[in-house]
Amino acid sequence: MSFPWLSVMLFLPIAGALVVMVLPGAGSALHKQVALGTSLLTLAVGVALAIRYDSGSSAAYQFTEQHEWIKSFGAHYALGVDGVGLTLVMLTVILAPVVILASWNDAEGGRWSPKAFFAWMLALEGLAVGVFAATDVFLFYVFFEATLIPIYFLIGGFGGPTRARASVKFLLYSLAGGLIMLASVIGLYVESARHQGGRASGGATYLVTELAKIDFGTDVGRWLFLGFFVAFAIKAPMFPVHTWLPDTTEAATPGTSVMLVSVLDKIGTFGMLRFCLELFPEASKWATPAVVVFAVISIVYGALMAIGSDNIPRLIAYTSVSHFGFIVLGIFVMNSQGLSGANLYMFNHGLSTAALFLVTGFLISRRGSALISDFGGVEKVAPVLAGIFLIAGLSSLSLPGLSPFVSEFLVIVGAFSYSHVAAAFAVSGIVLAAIYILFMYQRTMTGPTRDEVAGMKDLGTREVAALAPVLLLIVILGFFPKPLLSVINPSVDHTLERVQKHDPAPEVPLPTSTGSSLQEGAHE
Amino acid sequence: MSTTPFIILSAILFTIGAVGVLTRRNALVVFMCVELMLNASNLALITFSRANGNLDGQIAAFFVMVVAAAEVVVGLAIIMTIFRTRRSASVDDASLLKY
Amino acid sequence: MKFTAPHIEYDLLSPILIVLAVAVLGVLVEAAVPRARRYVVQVSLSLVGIVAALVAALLVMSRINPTSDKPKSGYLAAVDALALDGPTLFCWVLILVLALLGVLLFAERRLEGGVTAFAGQASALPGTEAERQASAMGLEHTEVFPLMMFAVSGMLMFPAANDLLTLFVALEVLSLPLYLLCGLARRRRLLSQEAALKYFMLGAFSSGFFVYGNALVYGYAGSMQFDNIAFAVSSGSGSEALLLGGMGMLAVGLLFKVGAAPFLAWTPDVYQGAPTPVTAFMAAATKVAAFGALLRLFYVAFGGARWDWQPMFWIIAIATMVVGSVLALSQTDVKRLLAYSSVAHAGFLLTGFLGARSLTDIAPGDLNPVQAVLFYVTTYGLTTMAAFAIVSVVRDGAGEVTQLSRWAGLGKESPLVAGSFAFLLLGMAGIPLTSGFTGKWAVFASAASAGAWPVVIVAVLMSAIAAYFYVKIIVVMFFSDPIGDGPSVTVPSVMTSSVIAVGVAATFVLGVVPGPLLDLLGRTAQFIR
Amino acid sequence: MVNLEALHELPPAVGSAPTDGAFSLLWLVIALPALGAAVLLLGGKRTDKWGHLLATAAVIGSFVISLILFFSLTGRDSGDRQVTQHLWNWFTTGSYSVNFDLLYDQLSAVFLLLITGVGSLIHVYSIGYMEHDVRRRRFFGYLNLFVAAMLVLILAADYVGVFLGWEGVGLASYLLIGFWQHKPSAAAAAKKAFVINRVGDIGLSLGTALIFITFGSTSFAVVSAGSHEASSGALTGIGLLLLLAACGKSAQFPLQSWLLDAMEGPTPVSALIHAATMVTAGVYLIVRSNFIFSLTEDARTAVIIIGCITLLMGAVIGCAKDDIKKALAGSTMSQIGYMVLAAGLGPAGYAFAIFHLLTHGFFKANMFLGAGSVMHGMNDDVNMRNYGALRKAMPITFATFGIGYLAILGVPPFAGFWSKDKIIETAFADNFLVGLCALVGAGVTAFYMTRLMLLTYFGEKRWEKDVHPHESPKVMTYPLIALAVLSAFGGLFTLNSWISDWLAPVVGEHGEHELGIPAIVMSLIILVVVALGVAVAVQLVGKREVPKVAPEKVSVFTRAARADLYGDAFNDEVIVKPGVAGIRGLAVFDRSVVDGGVEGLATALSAISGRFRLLQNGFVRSYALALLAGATIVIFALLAVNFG
Repeated sequence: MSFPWLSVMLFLPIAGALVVMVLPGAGSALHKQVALGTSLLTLAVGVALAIRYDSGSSAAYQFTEQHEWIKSFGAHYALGVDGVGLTLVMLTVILAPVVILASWNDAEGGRWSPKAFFAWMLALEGLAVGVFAATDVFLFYVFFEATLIPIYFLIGGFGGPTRARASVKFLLYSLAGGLIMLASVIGLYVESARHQGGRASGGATYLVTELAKIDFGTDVGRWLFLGFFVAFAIKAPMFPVHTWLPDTTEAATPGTSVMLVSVLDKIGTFGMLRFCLELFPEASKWATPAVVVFAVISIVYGALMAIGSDNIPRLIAYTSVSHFGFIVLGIFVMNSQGLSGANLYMFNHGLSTAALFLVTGFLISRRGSALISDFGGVEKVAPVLAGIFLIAGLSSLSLPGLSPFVSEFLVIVGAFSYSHVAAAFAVSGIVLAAIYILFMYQRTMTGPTRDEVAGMKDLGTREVAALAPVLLLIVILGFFPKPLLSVINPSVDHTLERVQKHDPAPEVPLPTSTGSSLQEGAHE
Repeated sequence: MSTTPFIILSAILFTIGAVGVLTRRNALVVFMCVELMLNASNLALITFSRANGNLDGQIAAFFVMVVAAAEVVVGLAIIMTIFRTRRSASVDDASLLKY
Repeated sequence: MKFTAPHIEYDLLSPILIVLAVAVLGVLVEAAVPRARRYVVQVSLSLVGIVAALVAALLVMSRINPTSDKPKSGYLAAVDALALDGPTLFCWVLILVLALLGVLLFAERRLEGGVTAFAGQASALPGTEAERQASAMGLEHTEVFPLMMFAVSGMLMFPAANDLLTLFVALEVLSLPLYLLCGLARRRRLLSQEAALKYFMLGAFSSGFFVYGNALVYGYAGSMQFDNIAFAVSSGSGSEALLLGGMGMLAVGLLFKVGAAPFLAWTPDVYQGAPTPVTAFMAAATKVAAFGALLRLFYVAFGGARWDWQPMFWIIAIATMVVGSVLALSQTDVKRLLAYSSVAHAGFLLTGFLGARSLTDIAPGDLNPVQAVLFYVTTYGLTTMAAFAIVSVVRDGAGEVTQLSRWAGLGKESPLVAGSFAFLLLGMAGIPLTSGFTGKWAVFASAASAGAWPVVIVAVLMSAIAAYFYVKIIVVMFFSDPIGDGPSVTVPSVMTSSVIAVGVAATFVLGVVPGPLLDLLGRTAQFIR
Repeated sequence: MVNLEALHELPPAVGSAPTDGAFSLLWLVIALPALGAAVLLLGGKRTDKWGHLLATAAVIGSFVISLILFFSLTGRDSGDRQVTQHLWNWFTTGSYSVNFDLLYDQLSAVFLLLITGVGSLIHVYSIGYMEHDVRRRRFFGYLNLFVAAMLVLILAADYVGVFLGWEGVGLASYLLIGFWQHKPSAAAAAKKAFVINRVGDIGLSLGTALIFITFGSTSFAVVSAGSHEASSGALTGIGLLLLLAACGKSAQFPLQSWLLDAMEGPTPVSALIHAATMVTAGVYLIVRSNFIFSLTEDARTAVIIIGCITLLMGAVIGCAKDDIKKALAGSTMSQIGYMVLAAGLGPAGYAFAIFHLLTHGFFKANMFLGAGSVMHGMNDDVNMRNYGALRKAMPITFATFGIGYLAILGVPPFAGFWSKDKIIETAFADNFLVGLCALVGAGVTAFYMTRLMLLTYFGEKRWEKDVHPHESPKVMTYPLIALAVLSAFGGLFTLNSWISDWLAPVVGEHGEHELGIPAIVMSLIILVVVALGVAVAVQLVGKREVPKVAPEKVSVFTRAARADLYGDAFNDEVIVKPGVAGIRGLAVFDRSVVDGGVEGLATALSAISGRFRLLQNGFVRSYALALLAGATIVIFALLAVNFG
């Protein structure tokens, strides 16, 4: 039993949350420092974890921990990460301190004391780590639902005027999805109990590794798949179950939105990979055409809605709908370009959206309005803010040289080899992206400076400090995504193996001797 | 001799009781109708006890009577309090709790 | 003809006997002890009695050593009238625990400023001089304690009953005292009396059906013993019509107690009108007893006729869940809302009850329906108890505040109370890391294992709807601002507080480490035949 | 189907000898300006004082390196004049791997010189031109960024690498067009440019995808090696997609409309990006992909058609503009049309396309800077109707501009003559109609350029008051002179067809095209047409009084030309307006249908609930009724199940 890395990353923030909660006072600097410290400590553990991760190993999961939890349910406390899990865990622990630092003063004027805000934030971080690290379906489900509570109180407690409604809408949407998934989770139990014959330990089990061995048969598999997929589609969110997202981001604080969109929504796409494809390969292939259609619709629809919206957080929410369309597309075209692209996309979208939400958050809090039409000519008074805004925006429209490009390009390539038509529609997203980002930038930042923003202060040190690491990552990973891909690729291969798909061979067979550079690349 | 007529009678009594509960307003009458239902059951019990040739049914009947008596005690107490506060024994008057 | 004195296993029946003895003593106390000291005597008497009964119950349980892998199936006592097996003993322990908490709620005196929540003088007319004097003199009905003890004894007998007659007697013994208790509220006495009347009328009516069902089944099987009935059913002798008719009528009687559709009409009115401590006790303990009995009757006696009654219960379960969840949506009174939610929970319990399948289909490791239902009823009982306890502490000048809208801003007023209530609500909604989730999982899984997929789907959808009104309460408490001067939380004495604490703790613990309890049930939840 | 004559002589493959010696400096060419940009943009105010110098130094630095590289390349024998520098592996998934490789061969060498050379001159020029702008440092940062990106574009050895540079220059152009952000028109123009370029990028990304599907890689080496094995369908598809990309970047029909608005940017930007370098990237892409285009007749035909249309459109638009920069922009469109046309002619034309690209780079940059210097003297007034008789006021500008004028007209021996003639000849050789377009284009070019000259430098003063034209400072005129020299002698490149031979290893031997008539006659015909154009211009413009405001009563053609041949109008009517309407509708749909559906469900439920709770009417007898009914149903259900 080696050192329980993941458990530490899971419980450290939660412990921190309790500490913040019991500390006296209503949210002095001390609370914030403790919160920041905890998240940084978690990040440190995460970095150590990432360094120790062996991308070469053939094991399905690493840093595994497994203890029997509820015998009669076949539930285990089982943690472990593969490439995908690792990247998302890292995303979580990277963004948490950023968000805490960025939201330093956002919690004032909230409904409750700021310390509640930071406590919930930390709790959320811990639970999110749990979701991505769980290798037991039951445990995953538990975390999946548990994450709703902190975010629910974060929205309802610290958001804008419509927060109460938004929080309820968010919770009910997610709960509905979750409960549909519960039906499938229970179905898994029944099935695994039925197929327990071969297993030595009597009774059902929820371990992904064990469940993956079961052949559910066509119909059962498809029903169970649907249960999971619907939940994840709501979470992601995909058209037509996306409407909760804009309402939520409109009401929530930027920090909350970041945790929600950049981290929690990834559970949806992560789940599709980890559970839909892993457990129900046959059903996944059966559903692919429909899913691809919905993904493409989401891409275009989200982008169009983004162009149409005047409220900045809503706009960003819709862009995410579009981006999640890309991710889902990449996952379900089921070839190594698409899958790697999608995995990479999850991480990169996390970064770029975080940057966008935070910087616009600063902008909005300065002006006291979230309407694009209330701004104009900000660039003149706040050049740094404008510059960062532009970079974040460009990363969101996946400009080459910034990290999202590689992922989006790979997804498009993957989609193209799945279906030319799908790719053709999807690629229209890149034009629309240019429109919604630059339109927003043009109307807020350029033109004559409006009086309302004339006195606006440029970003302060804290704010820049919060954003700098994210932007740095965006640029570095834009040119050198290898660290991520090297951990992602093995799990992609595993998935492909699982769904028994092979990349289509190129029309012209690859030359073996020519293109030495290519060979070099492959060997690195 | 056949038991059927007795069963049918008991069924009729039971139905009368049930319908009485539904149709009568006066709490006491309603209550009597319930008693009627219980006694219909007693009749059935005794009949079957006779048919089956064991005493369980008859013993049961005694128990039912006892229980019925106990019920009367409790019931009348409750009805009394209601009557004293409302000056009426109509069950329809007690309809504050609704929806 | 000569009678042989029946042999009674006093040691095995000690829990019931103790409780009964305490009840009788309680009556004597009323007669003998001067009014000033009755409260103390009664409370301590009942507490001691219940604890003693609890210990006795645990001792009995230890005799079938449940911790071992292959526990004894149990004993038949009092000439086979009572079956003391795993389920019975578990119900006993659970009921006694709930009763203990109930006594604590009954005995709460600080909320009403030095008197209990029960009428000073039930005979005094509401709003008259007599009543004012009664309350001025600080009178209070300490008879509630013996009454409760009687009810508890009935509840102990109910799940243990091994023949129809015992079942009937137990039913009445547990019901009659409750009818009275419902009418003894100190405030809003008109409502309270009305609740009592309705409960009594409908209860009597339903017991009429029960007895008649009794008669019919007796006619069919020629005996009231469950095992004989089971034998008759399996051998298929006798007229089906009698069996089915009887089965239906017995079901009516039991489902009435459970509060399942379409026999739930009394639930909201009675829960709302009754004194909150009584509601709490009733809602929690009655369900335990009733489901214990329901399981035994239909699994042991009518197990062979499963294919006859399962379809009916499918419909009833679905109807109950739908009615409970949907009607709760538009409720504006907390107690009433909780009543409807308890109906919904009855529906979920019935879902688990549908997991009935022949023992050969249940592999050793598997979840069996009895285990699932008993686990759920445990979680539900403790959570509900605490929830109603919290309702009883939110008050203003005129007593408890039960309009939902008046709870606005409670989260700011007293975060602790509101927080624990929110937690309990999340538990009822079935959010993971609360007992509500593990319980739901258990009953759904049990139903699914028996192939009752349509019911499971409905159950899932209804839980989603149910979540809506639980969340609505949380929104009111935390995210909306108080209207006028919001309600204040009267700090209760240690008694109510401890009830709340226990409930919250149980909700959390059973949500995080349900394993031990489930395993215990898994080993012992076998009916003796 | 694959064109047969191409199969005989397969296009040359891109080899990849690893770098050594001087060539290992290759990466530095990009790194210097990139570093400069980074320092200037991140450094903030601190770098205000010396920023522009650093930037200029950086570009000159990479120019020097380019020269070294160029000569060491000429040092080699024409066989192995292709070197690849492998920097690092960008990303690898499955069998697909993309590297940061730099390909330095004859083609990129030429471009390297053009970009760094002209780039340096324009940097120097800008020092003077932007002197009074408070954000000059930022301007130079953007310029450096552009140079770096452009170098990536032409040095990349992989289509994805090209994509990187492609978008990089797009970004730089966006930033520079919108440099004066406080001007809404500028911001709008910048956005328009970027968005329309993105439309082109659809072509590039899908093209790259298709290339990957077809060849399993996107590196020039692999693709060029395998291209002749690919199916003609795939090749045509790739060709057309790449053409779409080229249209976007090079402002070719139908994606031309952004270029004219792009003139909102500072003049040096127009000179560097929107005349000399970036806009020619499309031509580069086509020529670089010769191993694709040579094998697909259909795609090439499309290229030729696009080229013809654009060269005429541009020319016509150029005729009607009074804004000196827009007139020049129209001319740029038209000239790039020539290049595209040439590139479309296949192996016969690649070399000339590149050649014309070079010369055009010289003389058009020269003229733009000239225009800039004029505006500098005229308080940034761009309306030629307010010019006139400037030849005395600013002689150097006039002289250099004049040389550029002669060059673009194609008057021997100036640079334009050599490049343009070759294209027109080849065009005639390929197809008479195409040749005719090219020829007419030449005539029109002569007309509008003459018009521009006359309006600006001749005739009498039409200056606004308090405008005192003066010659620009040396820092601006020296670059002009340099470029003028290049425009004059740029033709030398083609001395005994050096350029063709030089590029041959990359783009293939330029197949002998036999013309019906001897070349010299052809040249004469062209000259006659040009002379005609000049004459007409002199008649219509030179001999008449020039009205201060553009006359309203003009022919429908003029009006159309003034409206950029309704390019924007078309976009507005067909794309923008319907798009806006559609999005509005979609918003409603999202609110009322998608969201409304769910919310409706909730409200419906509460309504049902509100209705049915009334059944709980409080009367105990109705409860009893319910109970009885229930009981009856239960019992009958039971009986029904078994006896039914």
